[in-house]
Amino acid sequence: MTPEEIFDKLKEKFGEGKILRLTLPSQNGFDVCDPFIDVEPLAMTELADFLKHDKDLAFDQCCCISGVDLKDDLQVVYHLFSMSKLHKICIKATAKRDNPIVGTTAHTWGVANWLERETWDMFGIKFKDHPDHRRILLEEDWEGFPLRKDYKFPRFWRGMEVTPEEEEGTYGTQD
Amino acid sequence: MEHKIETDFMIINMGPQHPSTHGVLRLELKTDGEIVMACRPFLGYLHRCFEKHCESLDYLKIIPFTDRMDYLASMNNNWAFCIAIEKLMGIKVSEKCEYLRVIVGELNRIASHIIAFGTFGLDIGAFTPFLLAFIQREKIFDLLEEASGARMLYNYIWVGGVARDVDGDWLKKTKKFCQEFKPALDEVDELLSLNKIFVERTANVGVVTKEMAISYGFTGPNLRGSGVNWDLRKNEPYSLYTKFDFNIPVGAGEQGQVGDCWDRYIIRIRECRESIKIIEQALEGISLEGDIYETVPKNFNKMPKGEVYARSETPRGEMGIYVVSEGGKAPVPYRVKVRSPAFCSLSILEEICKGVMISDVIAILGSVDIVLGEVDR
Amino acid sequence: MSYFGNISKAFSTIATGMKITFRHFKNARKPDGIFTTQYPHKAVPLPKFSRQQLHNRIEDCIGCMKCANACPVSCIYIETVKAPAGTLSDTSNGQKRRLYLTRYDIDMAKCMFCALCTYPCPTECITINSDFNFIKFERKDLLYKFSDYSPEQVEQIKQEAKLREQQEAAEKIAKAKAAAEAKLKAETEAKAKAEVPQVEAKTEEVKAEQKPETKE
Amino acid sequence: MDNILVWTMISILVMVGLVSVVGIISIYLERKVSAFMQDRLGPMEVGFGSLANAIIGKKTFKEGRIGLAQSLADGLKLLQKEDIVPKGADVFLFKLAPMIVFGGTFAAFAALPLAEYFVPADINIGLFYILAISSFGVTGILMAGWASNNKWGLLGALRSTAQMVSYEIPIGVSLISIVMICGTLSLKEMVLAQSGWFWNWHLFGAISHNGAIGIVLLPVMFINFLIYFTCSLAETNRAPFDIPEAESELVAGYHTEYTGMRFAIFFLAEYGAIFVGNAIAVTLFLGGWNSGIPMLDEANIPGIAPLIFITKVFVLIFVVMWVRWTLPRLRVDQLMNLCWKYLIPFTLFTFFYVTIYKVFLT
Amino acid sequence: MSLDGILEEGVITTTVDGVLNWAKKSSIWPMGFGLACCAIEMMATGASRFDMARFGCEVFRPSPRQCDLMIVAGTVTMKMAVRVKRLYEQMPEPKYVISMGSCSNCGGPYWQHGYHVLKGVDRIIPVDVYVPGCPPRPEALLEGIFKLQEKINQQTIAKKLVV
Repeated sequence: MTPEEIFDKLKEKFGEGKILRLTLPSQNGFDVCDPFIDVEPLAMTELADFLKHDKDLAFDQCCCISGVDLKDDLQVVYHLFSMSKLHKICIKATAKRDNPIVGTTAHTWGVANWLERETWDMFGIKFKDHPDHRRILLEEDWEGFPLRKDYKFPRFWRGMEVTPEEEEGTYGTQD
Repeated sequence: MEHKIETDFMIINMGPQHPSTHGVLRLELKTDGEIVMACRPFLGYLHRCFEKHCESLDYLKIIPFTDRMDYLASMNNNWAFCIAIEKLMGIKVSEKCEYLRVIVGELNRIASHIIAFGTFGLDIGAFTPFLLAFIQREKIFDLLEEASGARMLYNYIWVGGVARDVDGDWLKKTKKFCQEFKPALDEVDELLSLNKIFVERTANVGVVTKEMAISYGFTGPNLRGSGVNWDLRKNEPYSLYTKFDFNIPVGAGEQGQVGDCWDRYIIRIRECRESIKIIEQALEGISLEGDIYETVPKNFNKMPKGEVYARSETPRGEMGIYVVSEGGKAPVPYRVKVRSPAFCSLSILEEICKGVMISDVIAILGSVDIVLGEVDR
Repeated sequence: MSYFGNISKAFSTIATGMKITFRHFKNARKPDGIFTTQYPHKAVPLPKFSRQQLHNRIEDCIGCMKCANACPVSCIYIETVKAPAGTLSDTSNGQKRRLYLTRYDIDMAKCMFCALCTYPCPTECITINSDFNFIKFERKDLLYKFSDYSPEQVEQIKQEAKLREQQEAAEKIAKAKAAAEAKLKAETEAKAKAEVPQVEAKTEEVKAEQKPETKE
Repeated sequence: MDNILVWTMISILVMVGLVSVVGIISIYLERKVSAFMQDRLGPMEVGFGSLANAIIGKKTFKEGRIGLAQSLADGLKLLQKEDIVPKGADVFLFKLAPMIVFGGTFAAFAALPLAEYFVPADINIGLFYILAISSFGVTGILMAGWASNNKWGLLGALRSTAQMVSYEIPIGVSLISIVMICGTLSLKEMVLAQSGWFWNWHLFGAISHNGAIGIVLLPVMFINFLIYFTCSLAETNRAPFDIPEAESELVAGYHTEYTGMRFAIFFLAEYGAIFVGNAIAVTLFLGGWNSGIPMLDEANIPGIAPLIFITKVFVLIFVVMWVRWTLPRLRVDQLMNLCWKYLIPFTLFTFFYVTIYKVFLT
Repeated sequence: MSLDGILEEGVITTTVDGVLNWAKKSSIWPMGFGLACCAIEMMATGASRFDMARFGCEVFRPSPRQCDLMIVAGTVTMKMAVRVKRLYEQMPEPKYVISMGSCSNCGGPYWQHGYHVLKGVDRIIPVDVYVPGCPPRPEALLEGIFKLQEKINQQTIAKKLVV
């Protein structure tokens, strides 16, 4: 199915409030992009369920869940693919920066469990009722979310120097 | 009065330093004697902040860092990253570079599969097949070092082309390698694959059904092990893969059920044979004229604004690179996210390792074939 | 039934396995049976271009900082001082050298040997060679210093440079004063001659100011 | 040897020498065999030449080409290692365990028939004594695993007890069928019965005892030898059955926490146990010190008999190592399955076969 | 407590030192402990072509108790640094450390933007030999082992004359 059909099908199933808009290449300022649908973050859970279990959508492979820091708000990008129907779609959920919460999709795709934990670990985007909401790559007592643009490198961690000031050029240049 | 003995679970840390966790992965096993009740993997012991580097290094400088992600198949990492950037910038790579990329990528796929089924044999206890296979890997290292200058981390495939040219006798050496490799692979296959003890240890162990495989993001040999006929080189062909005819080995449950450890193992061996076929056809097709820097962009000043998600087939599965670029004169990408196949296929460990024995956990971990550099990025 | 089938399969597969390992054991006597090259006595031949260690022919280096910018790890530290024209000899391929290279260090501990610095170098002075044997006991020995000025010479060059700058500054001030006097004289003559040409004098002044800026 | 004291002193010296020499040679042999099977060279540079250079302090001798002094260097280095006893360990058991494991195997050396004139302890229940004393090592392994307060050690110890206990039965039954044929438990008589041409050995049926009719026993003897060989592999935790100290699973099994000399004693005990297991196989099936050519035996060159015995044992040790570097490792439940479902039925079958032969045919 | 420095100063023990050092030098057992890409090159050194077993380093003991050389092969991240320190402390006394590869020398390619990378393993454990390279060739690791053997050769069991 083409991205427009998918968009219309979702719009008529979930209505205006949840499915915001569809963007095709060279629209809304994107020269190059895969067609994506902007979605209201908290609606992600049942949207994911519908996307997977609907007969003619059948998005059974969740390729990738990535977080993006857009300076004013945080965005979670889902790339989905259907093995049987051989079509793909990209869904974006944009959440406010101060309290970013997105509905979890861990119950529909098994891989989403870890991918969402990694997004939480790197960006600090909370996933509502995620089964195992822990950090996956960093230790639990690591402060800050590293992949945010305004992240300051820690000076010490558990007594070990993380960013020492050596005479050969500065470590951890914060740019 | 039948007195029930209260047994308590033992929490074992198959810690970051363990001979068969393929690097620094910690499995926290809750065991009742030999039977594992629950297994929680802990990652992050090799998290080297690759994605933070991508925010402050421009495109040409990221390529050596992609080598260090999946350090067993670094050529395929370069290739995956370059495909994404070429799709973003709309560059069409010259014919000669595509041929070189296919030859070098398939050589690296064989080298990575050698480590995969070699260490799998090591986990089950057979030392010799690993060392016999490693000899072939050294021969591949000689070839790739002559082409790119380094043994393992090549920085060879650049955006839009290839770093160094090769000459005629390198192609002859590759052809000679292909002839020598086949008998050596058959020998390792004969030594290990049908060995009764090996089959006993791996058949019907860690069975992954088709639906569970797709839902847990299995790709590559692991997905084909569960019987799904899906290979990006065939189903979503990129580069010159439409020109070569090779078939895709799919798990058929010869020794046990479909999707068990033995299937995932035997697919890797058969894929090596297919890669040899591809290399031989590519060696015929390549023509040595043409400059390799033809389509390499001089500078990254006129970048389009937008984002791209490109997938390509690495030995461990489908590596997806999601690049967001602000466009204009920014030589530095805004955000690069790498969908690592090993990270996704490792997430199934929690699901499968219930009610199996400790030695099976090792067998399953070995058959899923993870590399911690790529899992933790 | 499968009971005896298992046993026969077990025996046949174990037998083939044992045959293969014994063949390797038997071949150990033949020259191609052993794959080891005894490293310290015989070395594995390295290809021409093998990325093991960086080297910089400092006499050809013109201090253009292209290698330092191309390094993904930024482990090349360069400090240069302007040299008066003609004091430094030309490079091998004929380019003039105008900068003293007071400091040219490559930190081999940080370097990742990707050879990205060798491509942009105009005079091909930074090259990568295949000598891997530079193992050290101390970490600070891995910081290779390529500039051939001893620390005292560096101090001396710096003082000379400072001196030269002061002289140039003094000359500039002197030239500016001379230009100002010349201007003053011109104005008095002009005022004496007539009021009309007032406007051209002002535009010359503006052009004069612009000119020194671009010159620097 | 009327004076028993002198005799015991001599045999103790010989046996201590034999254990250490066997240990050193088999460690070196293991590395060289595994190297040649994997197309590499194994220990090369550590030779007696380099040792002599170290003593003199100057580089005079060639460095040595086949690394003979490798095991000596290992032993000497292990002597210098720090001796760590883990904090939570049960110190007394922790220190006692290697002694018991080594004691169990070393005691079995006493009854080995090296030559007719030299059997250190020629007791008439030799075989029974060796079986009893060598299974004494199991308690040492259990002690080691439990006392080192380490989860891996505990798992390794439990696995090894299960394995050792269950493999005692097939060994016992298969040896009983040999004892029935020979009619005696003393190893010396067994070897004497196998003198003459090599087809008198028990492996090729018991012709020496009951004339040509003994050929009927040929298949059974062969099966018995194979079963005994497999069980002795399992008894000494080797090759497909090396589950207690499985590198890839239980880090280093029961000797995870042992350092330095204690670990060396475990290492030596392991190779001692292999020597004992194969020595019994040689005495029972391959004719002990008889060289299979009667003329050579009659010539009785002094010292030839123990040499033949030891070379035969080292041939079997080579086969043990050959198996180790070829086969993968069994899982614990498959190990039990193999023992109870395959080995024990076959040994019972051979036992039954031999009894029928014994009752009707002689 | 190890043998180093037991006897009082000034006692010349050349032959005893010679033999003890020869033993320590010619049977170094590395720990099977690989972190990242350098671990694969360490395996290549142990494999058939550059056979480490020729120098007595064949046995890759999995448990830290039985090995005396810790080859830090790969990037030491913060989370792993705690474990590396504990592993080092678990090793019995005459222990040596080879820092293999740029990452463990000083953080290597990740020194500038790697927030989770320890800038050099010598910040947590004493290092005897630095083998540069990314990853260093197996021959470079063998050279590192030769350099370590030279260093072991100078050790004496008499206390050093503090002059």
